[in-house]
Amino acid sequence: MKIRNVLIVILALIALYGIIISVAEMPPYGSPDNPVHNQVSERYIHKALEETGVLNMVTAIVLDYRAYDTMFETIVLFTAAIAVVINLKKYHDKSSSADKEDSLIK
Amino acid sequence: MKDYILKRIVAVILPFMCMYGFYVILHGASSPGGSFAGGIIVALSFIVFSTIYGLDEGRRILPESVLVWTESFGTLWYGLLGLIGIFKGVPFLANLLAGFKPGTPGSLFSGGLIPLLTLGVGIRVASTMVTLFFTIKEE
Amino acid sequence: MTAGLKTNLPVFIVVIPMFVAFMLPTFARRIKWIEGTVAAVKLLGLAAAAWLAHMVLYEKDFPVKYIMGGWPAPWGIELVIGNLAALFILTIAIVSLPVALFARDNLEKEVGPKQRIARFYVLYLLLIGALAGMAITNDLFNVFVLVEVVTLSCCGLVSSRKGHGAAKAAFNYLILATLGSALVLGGIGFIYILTGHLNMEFASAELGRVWQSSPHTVWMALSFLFVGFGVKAALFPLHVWLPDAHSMAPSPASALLSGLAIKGYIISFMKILYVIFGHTLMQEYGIYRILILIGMVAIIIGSLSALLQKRLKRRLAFSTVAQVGYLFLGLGLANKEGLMGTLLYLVSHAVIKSLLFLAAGAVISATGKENIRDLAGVGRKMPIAMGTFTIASLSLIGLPLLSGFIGKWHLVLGSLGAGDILSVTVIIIGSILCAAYLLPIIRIAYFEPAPEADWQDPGLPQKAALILLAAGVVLLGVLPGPFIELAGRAAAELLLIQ
Amino acid sequence: MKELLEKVVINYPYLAAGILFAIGVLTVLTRSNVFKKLIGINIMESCVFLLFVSAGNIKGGNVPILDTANPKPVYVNPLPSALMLTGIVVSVSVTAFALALIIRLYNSYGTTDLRRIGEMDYEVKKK
Repeated sequence: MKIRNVLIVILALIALYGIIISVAEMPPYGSPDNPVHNQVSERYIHKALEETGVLNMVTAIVLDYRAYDTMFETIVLFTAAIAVVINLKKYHDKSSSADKEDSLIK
Repeated sequence: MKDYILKRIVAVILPFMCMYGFYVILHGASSPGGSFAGGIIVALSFIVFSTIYGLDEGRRILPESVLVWTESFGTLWYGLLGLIGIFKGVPFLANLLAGFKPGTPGSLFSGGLIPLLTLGVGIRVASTMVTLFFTIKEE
Repeated sequence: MTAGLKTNLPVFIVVIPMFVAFMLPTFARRIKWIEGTVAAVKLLGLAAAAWLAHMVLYEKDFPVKYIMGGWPAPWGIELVIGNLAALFILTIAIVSLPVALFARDNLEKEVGPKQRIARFYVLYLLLIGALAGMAITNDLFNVFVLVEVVTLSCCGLVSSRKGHGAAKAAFNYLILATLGSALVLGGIGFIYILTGHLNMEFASAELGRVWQSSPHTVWMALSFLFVGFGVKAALFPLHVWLPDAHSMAPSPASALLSGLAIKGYIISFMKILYVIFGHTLMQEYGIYRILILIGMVAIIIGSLSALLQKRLKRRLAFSTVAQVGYLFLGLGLANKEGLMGTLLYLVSHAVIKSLLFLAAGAVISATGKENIRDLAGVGRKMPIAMGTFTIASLSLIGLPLLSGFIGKWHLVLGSLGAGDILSVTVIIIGSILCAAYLLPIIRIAYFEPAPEADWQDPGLPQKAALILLAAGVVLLGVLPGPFIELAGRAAAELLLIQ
Repeated sequence: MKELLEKVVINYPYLAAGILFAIGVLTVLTRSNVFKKLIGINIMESCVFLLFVSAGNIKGGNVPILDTANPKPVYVNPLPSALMLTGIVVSVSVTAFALALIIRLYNSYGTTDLRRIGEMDYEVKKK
């Protein structure tokens, strides 16, 4: 167990070294010339009102430009709800809850 | 819980909390917030209610069948609104392209499809959160 | 109307199973209706997938781009329906229909009362829809969201089994898979920060320009995505969750997880590697060698650990680890034959492994025995279950005229083309080891005296499911024409060969 | 070296995200308590959100809500914020599901320590 932990820590240190090196190479934080601020975000900022009719650009992206993603977001939530119900819900007969039958604690 | 003061305070606050949640949901188009945040606030009002008044009371206010229906149809609503685009001959989930009116910017029903989508997602998030809370609390 | 159906077919393939899934908990009161609906949806899906594949194969204007919501590429989400997508959607449809048939009688034993069975079907439909979505999407963030839908529904399917083992397996699976998705999202974040695009083609074009100024960040993004998808696809050192999860899940769910879910991740990873990073970058970073090396180690170690397992489903689960090694090996060969081999092996392994898991599930639920040693004489008492199991085993080993052979043959051709004799040897050793861990099961089942127990073949739907899948295995081996065509074109597309 | 450090200091949000991410991974991999694992997962996901959101920032930028009366000169990039809304929902769903599984584990094993659970399973298998 100890050796495994030491290995994991060494791996994490290597990963940290990689992270530092790559952080140094990233575009500078907060600069308006970053590749992130390209024609994509320009259109979201300047045309959102004209093309979708809402003032909040984040809403325009979430519910219009990338509405397909939001559909899957609600589906993720739905999946989680179904999975929780399948695990915990007790139905009318007592024995049917997921693992009352062979619980290891009596 | 027997706490009288808590129950009274909650009884006064809760309607406003719920209303505030719907306010946030509906004003997602023009102010910060939106469907998810507002849905969580609406859900929180019910969660607070059933924490103070007990789970059975909460179940009485929001029966399981209502939760299951809103949960399923909140998501289905989104998809059906998307299908409008297909019926109009434009791609899935098209908004202004499908002939919806943009409305006045900043007003409640601006942005064509967006308020409808927000309402669906908000109700759906609220019901899911309440379902999660009830199911986990029951255990 | 037909034209509308035709242009929107890719959306329908993703969305219709999900719509039905939303309606199941409210509308369906009786389990028979649910089963009927699910089977109908799957039949419809098979028809749609066949139509799509036919269109892709014989019509000129494919691959086609579907612009979601009317927002063109860098702003909105774009779906690409090409050869790769058609191939994978066809595979999903072929595998999922028999699984739905098989689940009919099986679930009551393994999952419990009817409300839970209804939820099981909901998760099943969500999984199918999300996998189809993963095959056709061309947007990085959409890949992440779909990966999450697949992960959560897979964990839900694993945890739906009764008993305490399932919860533990599902928890371990969930934690590791979420670690994987956080890594995937991190990798996507690095790519987004460097390029400012989420669309795969735009990101690729931009990445080709900027990578020289920040090589380490690109390397970081690549390794995040590699480890993330590696965890999810159970690549060798990261496969620790797989044996528990796949052997603890209900049998239909094991078939889906082993047959389809892992393949979905591999398809996504393949698209990210070849479409975004592209040949030059991958060669520059030496990814090919890493892929080949890990693939070979996975084949050997996975097969050896499968050899050591005493329980039937665990042995099959470890076999999946070995087969994932073949798929990654083919990804690393970087020539047309190798990629074709990966794609064909992916299809045939999906069919074979789901057949193996379903047959094993039928045997286990009839006999109540999980150890391989206790299966003496099953072959004579349950001819159909064990017969189909035999066909699948022979195909997985790679006998000619069965589907596994074609994939392995192309993999061997690809390794020869890449001048890599070592991987040819490993592929052959893998086949021998595969025979070593599968043939003893068949020997015990057929040639050892049967005890005086009353074991019956499963009911008609389950038999039909097994026979359908076995027919699929044989057909893929005898008449692989359209599949080879699709895989060949997809490989050429990924490698940008005109 | 000095140059590297200067660049790293300019990019401090990314560095914070990276370090916290490593801490999250360590928590997940080394702790055997299920809650600690879950917390580690949440830390990791939050770090990725931090990475994205700080990528969209512009110094002196405004909230991306259009003000028609007096338009602001610079708005921050709205895309990462929109993406992370989806990411947060995903993280919430994963947490909820994991909590449900923890309840189930606790009901059948009586403990929340994965090592102890493994030992119990081993004992059952031996019997």
